[in-house]
Amino acid sequence: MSVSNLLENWSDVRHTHPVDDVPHTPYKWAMSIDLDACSGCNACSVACYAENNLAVVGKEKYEHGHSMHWMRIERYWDEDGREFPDQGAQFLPMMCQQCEAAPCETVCPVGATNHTPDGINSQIYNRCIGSRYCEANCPYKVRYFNWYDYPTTDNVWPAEMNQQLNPDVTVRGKGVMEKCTFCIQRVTVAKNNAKNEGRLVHDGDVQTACQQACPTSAIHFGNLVDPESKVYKQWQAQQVELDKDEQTKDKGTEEGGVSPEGEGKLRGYRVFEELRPYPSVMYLERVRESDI
Amino acid sequence: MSKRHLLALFSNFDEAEAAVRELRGLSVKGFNADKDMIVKSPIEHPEVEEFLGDKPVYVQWFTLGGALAGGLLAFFLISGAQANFFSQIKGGKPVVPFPPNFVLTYEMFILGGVYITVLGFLICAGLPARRSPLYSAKVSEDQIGILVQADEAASSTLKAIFTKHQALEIQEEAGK
Amino acid sequence: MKDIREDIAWAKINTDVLRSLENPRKLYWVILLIAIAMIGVAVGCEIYQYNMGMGVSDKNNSHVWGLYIATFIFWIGMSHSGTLLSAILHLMHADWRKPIYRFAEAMTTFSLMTAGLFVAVHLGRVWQIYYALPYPNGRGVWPNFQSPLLWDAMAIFTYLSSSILFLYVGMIPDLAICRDNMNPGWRKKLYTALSLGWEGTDRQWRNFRVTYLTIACFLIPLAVSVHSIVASDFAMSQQPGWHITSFPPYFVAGALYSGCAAIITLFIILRYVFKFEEYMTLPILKKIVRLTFAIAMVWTYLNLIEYATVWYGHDQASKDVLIQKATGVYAPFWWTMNFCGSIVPLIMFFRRFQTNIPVLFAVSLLLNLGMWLERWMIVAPTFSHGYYPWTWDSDQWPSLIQWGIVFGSFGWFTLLFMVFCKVFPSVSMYEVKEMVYHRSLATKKLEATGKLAAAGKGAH
Amino acid sequence: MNSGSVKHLAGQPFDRRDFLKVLGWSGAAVALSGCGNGSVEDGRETVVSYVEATDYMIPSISVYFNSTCAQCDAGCNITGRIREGRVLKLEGNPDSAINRGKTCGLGQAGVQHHYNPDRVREPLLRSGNSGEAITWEKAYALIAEKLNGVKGEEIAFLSGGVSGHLKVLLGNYLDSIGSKNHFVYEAIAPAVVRAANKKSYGVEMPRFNINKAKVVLSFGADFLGAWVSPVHFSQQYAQFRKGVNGQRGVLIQVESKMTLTGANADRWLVVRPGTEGILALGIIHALGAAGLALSGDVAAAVKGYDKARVSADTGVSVEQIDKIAAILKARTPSLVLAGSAAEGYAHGSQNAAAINLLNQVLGNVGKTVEAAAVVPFPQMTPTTGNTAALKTMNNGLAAGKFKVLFSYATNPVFTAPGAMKFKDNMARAGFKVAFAHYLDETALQADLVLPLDSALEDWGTQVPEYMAEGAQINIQQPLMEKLHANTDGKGTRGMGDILLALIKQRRADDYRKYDDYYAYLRAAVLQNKGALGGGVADDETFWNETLSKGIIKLAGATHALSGKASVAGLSLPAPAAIDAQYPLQLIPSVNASLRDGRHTNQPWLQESPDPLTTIVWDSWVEIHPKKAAELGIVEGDIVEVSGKNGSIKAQAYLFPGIHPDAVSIPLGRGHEALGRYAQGYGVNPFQILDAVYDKETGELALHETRVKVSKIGKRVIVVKDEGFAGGKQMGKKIAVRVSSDKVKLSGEV
Repeated sequence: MSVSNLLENWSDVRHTHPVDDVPHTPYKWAMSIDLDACSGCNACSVACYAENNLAVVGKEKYEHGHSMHWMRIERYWDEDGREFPDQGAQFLPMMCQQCEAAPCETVCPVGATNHTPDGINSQIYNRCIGSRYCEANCPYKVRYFNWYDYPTTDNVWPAEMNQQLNPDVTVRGKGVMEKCTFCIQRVTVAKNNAKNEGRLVHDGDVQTACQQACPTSAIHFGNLVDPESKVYKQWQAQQVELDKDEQTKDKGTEEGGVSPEGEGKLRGYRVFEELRPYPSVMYLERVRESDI
Repeated sequence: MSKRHLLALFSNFDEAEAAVRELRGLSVKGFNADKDMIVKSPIEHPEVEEFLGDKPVYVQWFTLGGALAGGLLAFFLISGAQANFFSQIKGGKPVVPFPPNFVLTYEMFILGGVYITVLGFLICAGLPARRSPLYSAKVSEDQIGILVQADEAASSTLKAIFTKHQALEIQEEAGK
Repeated sequence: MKDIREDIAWAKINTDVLRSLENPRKLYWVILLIAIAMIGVAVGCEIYQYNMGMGVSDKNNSHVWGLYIATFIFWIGMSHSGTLLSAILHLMHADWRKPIYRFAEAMTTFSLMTAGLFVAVHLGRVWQIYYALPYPNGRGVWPNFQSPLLWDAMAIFTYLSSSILFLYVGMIPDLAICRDNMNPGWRKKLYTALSLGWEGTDRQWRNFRVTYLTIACFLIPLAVSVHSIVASDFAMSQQPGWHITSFPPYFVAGALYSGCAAIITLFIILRYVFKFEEYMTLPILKKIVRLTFAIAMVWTYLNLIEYATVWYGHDQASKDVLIQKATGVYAPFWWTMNFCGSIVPLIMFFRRFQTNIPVLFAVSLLLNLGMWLERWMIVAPTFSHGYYPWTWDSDQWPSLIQWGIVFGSFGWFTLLFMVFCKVFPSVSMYEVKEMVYHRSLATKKLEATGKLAAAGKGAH
Repeated sequence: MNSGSVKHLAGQPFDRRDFLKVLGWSGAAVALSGCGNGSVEDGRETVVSYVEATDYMIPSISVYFNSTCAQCDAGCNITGRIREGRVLKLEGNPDSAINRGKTCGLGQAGVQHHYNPDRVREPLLRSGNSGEAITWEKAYALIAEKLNGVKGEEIAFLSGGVSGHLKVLLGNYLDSIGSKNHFVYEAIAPAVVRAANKKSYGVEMPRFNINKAKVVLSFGADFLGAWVSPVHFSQQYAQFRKGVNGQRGVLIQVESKMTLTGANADRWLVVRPGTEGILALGIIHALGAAGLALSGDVAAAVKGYDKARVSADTGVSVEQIDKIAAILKARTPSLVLAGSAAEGYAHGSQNAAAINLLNQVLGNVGKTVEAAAVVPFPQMTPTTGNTAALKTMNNGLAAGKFKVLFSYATNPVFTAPGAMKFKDNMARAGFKVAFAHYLDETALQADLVLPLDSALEDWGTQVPEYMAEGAQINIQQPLMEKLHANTDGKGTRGMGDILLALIKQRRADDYRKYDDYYAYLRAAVLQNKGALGGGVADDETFWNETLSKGIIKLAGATHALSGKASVAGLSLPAPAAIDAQYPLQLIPSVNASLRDGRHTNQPWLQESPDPLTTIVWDSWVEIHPKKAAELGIVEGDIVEVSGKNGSIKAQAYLFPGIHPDAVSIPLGRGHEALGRYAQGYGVNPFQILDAVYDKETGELALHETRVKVSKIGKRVIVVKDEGFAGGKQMGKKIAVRVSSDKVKLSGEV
């Protein structure tokens, strides 16, 4: 700690992110999820349990809302009072949106959650003291608290079952908050491999567990500042910009928005964009056939 | 030449005031009213300061120093810490954000002010103090005490003044 | 009626107050044991919670805060009237403060000490609580100064230590009285040490006056900042029902309100137990009651303003939270809170109840019940009806572990307060003397204008 | 292991025909030419066989082995991640034509099958009500003893679907003991549809090209959830949704209880239970009316199915029938699927036939319904399970025909309808041997329980029933050492090893060359190297390559489809009249994760919410809100569902996606055994099923049970993920939907 450091780097410590800020380089991890492809099958969620050592809490604790599914599949119905859901259901995989301006980060008293240089909202388990303020301030409620000490709880990881635990991922004890990490352990491996080869991570070098499992390939994960990446292309095609709280295409036509009467609407949107957390996950609207 | 202490106790404040005024007017060798006289009272009498003459209080300077030091320390400590350890963005806010730092600066301003004020009080009031040679528990009850120290020679003059102003009791330090 | 009789002998003041320090009656020990038993319950609950994890308190992933935070705010609020009122009234030379400020300040200190425990109890990993302290360390790891929780910690620390200093500095002359009147023993030693050799000399009084005034000046903005920072825990967040501009003044008003109600409660108890009728007189009670009434109306206004702004605003999420408070599972508590906070105090509007001790005792307890519910109604409904409908959860009900710890906190407060009353004079003797003296001077002035016959001129 | 056994073989005189039979290649009448193998992560030295694992055991470095998922019969190819000798995670094998690197939740949970703490670890011999651990030696001796003097027809072998070399060995073993009683039983297999397909298309399971269809009309085929090969279909579905040139595929689902696929449909149509066939004929009628040319006999067959009647029978509106006909006519090719909801009735075959007829009328056969590739080795092709086999066997058991009963990979005590009284009948068999991973309900009834290696410890070959592209044989190989290794002659063993040991009791000479199942498999594969694409590679190289790829791709032949629209024998009954005593149709639903209940002890699956109700860890009774209001039922009420054959009690869940005259209870829960994660959670609807059979195939009609529902006056909190807002978004923009005419899809990447 030194005051001279503070004064020397004054401008660096006084900018607001992501609006009017320099973008992340060389990595900004982001996702896009096509809800038209998503079938709500839960494979991603189970894959997440397998990859990230999530505790199975059991019926009683689940009833008390202590479930640990970092990725949860939400199922919505039409709300127009029809007798039968004859347009099917709406599925939405919801996990940490890795906000660029995350509401959870500012409120943590010990700085256990931070914005990493590659645009992930990190969670430092051994720093966390369990004030749960982050979850209180999360609009998506996608943080999960270790209400009990699952490693020592009966039948969570009994003998043999514990051999499945992924050694690349910490097993969390009681009293710490956890959440989706964008499979940071996989990202780290990919970055290290790329570094050893003197290059940047290519698109496809790293897949998140949910993405890898997804039977309909609804989930895409990649580097949003790499023009070669699928995620970049999707965000571009959908005209969704990371640092906007309202996309230009969603504004009135006079402000550059897309007319719904014209060639059609683009499907990309982000949940609760208007709250300005600048989430890193873009969803593509589910489509329903109009001719039937 | 040795000095002796005398403690006179009064129950009537006006009489005590009169005695003090007379002592201040007195010019006896071996007794300087400004230095050698201490008025003790069970309550805070603002009048005492008036008739004892202008005696400065320096506590407020401690207060000023403490408050400023606290505030500055807070701001630079916090901003410095943020610029080093927390050179990471949080919630999209600047690494050194002003509103939170001002809140903490404000709190430390007060904290420094209060702490140093109390320190100043102890220094200025000379606390913790050694107990004076003559003391009566009556002083903490309902009586005004005037403690003087004077040469042996002057003590009889003083005693006379006390008696004149209806001192209830005059205690005398045992001779040496 | 006068606040105090001017003809109380100063020596009697000493004896009356010092008598309250004498060996307690049997009832004292009974209450003390009950208080300790209550603490025992809380400690048991906490040990269980510590071993098992926070889950036993029955909060959940969308409803992460519960009674601990609500009760934390309650105790912080309770702390407000003591020191803040004492400081304001001191600056304003309101003499009627003098017989009551000591126990009120003690109340402040002990409520803060109770509130502080809830911070620890609330944490998932209380054994790592020191991570939240800004201690210098080799790795340059610091807490997050951006977090309102850290401001809280800082504000409470400042407030607690300043309140203790304020209480202590104001008590030094009384400690000297105790020292002078005690038989040799542990008490004598204690008072001798704590009174720092105070003899009431002109130099001591002169510096004392400036110091006391200065601290009082600092304490007023400090107290206001403390509760507005607690309000920031909510107002600085983004959640519907919390993100409300009027929260800081609303919290401060609520704090003063519950503090005043607590002062009335303790006033009545001390007056009865220690037979302080001469000092804690009904006119003083009446003044406190009127003040409380005024604050109750301020609180009611701010409360209504909060509803009104939410209702009038465009934020549907906040509006939903409000509707849910009034109609959902929390409705009974929410309406009770409004009743206790805004309707019950109307009794104090009537003159004949302003000095009716049984009525006031009941009212003061109801007011605090209302204020406790208010805190719970701030914390809980936002969690069960926040932004994200998927996670809405109305079934969250605090477990007995939470209730046990909340219950025990009252025992803790009672214990601290009762020990204080027996160790330190709960009425400021020297200041009551000042009050009597000022009263007699006033009488003297009247006398000088020829209205009253000669009395003991200038007598103490 | 080295190639010694093969060398040894080469020096032996042998009868080629018999040898082929021993190793499973009989029926390969022609010499097969090799076909090119796709590259499986070539150059990744970490993809190797576990046989040489020790060389690759580097702490903190993961190695990957290819194998085959055994969680269901779809035969997805998987890649296991192994670190420090422990398998950690299963991923899809990207070179698989079936799953293309993807997995479902069920597949992901495969590791929990392997690491399950409730696995059987030693052979257990019944002594009274408990099991006594014995050695394998003793177990084998006991089997030999019990089989001694027993006639072949007195021996029954009950198994789930089998294929590959295990089927070969099993067949040869049964042959050796003279038994022809191999009952292949799967509780929820699409057996009726298979039979109907055989009639309509000439093959039991053609290839369905969902990705090539512009409209998919599915009659209760939950192809995204639990039907046939869901991971494969899910990928096709994703392509189908993307469509060609931005023309997105349209999915219409017809069923009485919404499945996962139904929840993804553009139009979900609720039909009166059992009237699927009527609707299919109605659509044909409507197509004819809309100008589609129908052959004379078809037109005659659907003559009576005018819109008004069909609408009245099925509950689907006339406009909707017209719309379906219009879109089917306008957008070709389409694809019509008959699934489990259509086949589960006494007239299930007729339903399926009517639905298949629609496909034929639409000219989809040959376009979106294509001939599937077939593995040219009949001894290895999968024997698919069905429920008719169970019926036959149950009758045999009831008649006391069987003295020795073997049971493998199936749990009939749990899955047989209560009306069959299977458990009681099973007790009549003299000596019951169960090959089991866990002490499930059936194993608990056995006299001898033989513990099996998990699918991640065992060797094997498997031929998927549903061939995605070309024919393929899947290799299953151990991903790690056995967890419960063979100590003191106890411990788990692979099914192949056991069969080999048993067959050696009878035909020692034929099999003595094979020390274990691995040696047998290796010899078998190498023996037919040429046909398996080995070319001129030496044995060692070819074997290692095969193991590293985990898939043997074959240029398999395809059976030609005989797609002739035939209406012969097509007759559909009128919808059943309302039964006053049992007014509701019970639909036992199949959850993608729990299926018939064999995976219920995998906690990830228990805690993985049902996609539609989000309920975990328990059973529920789905009931339409309208019906619930009629009966005064609210969510969480414990209701008693009673039919002719008993009743069960479970929590009610108000579910809009079900016909008001039906209730649905998911299968898979309600175990009385199967370990800590399964036992005591939920109820088992199999128990109350009536024994009604499809008239044509004799398959159990799962949807034919009629029940009544009554409250018992208890209420619980339903444990589910959904909050108390239910499936509402409360006006927030969370999960958004757009109509296809409002959206621009062509510019998407």
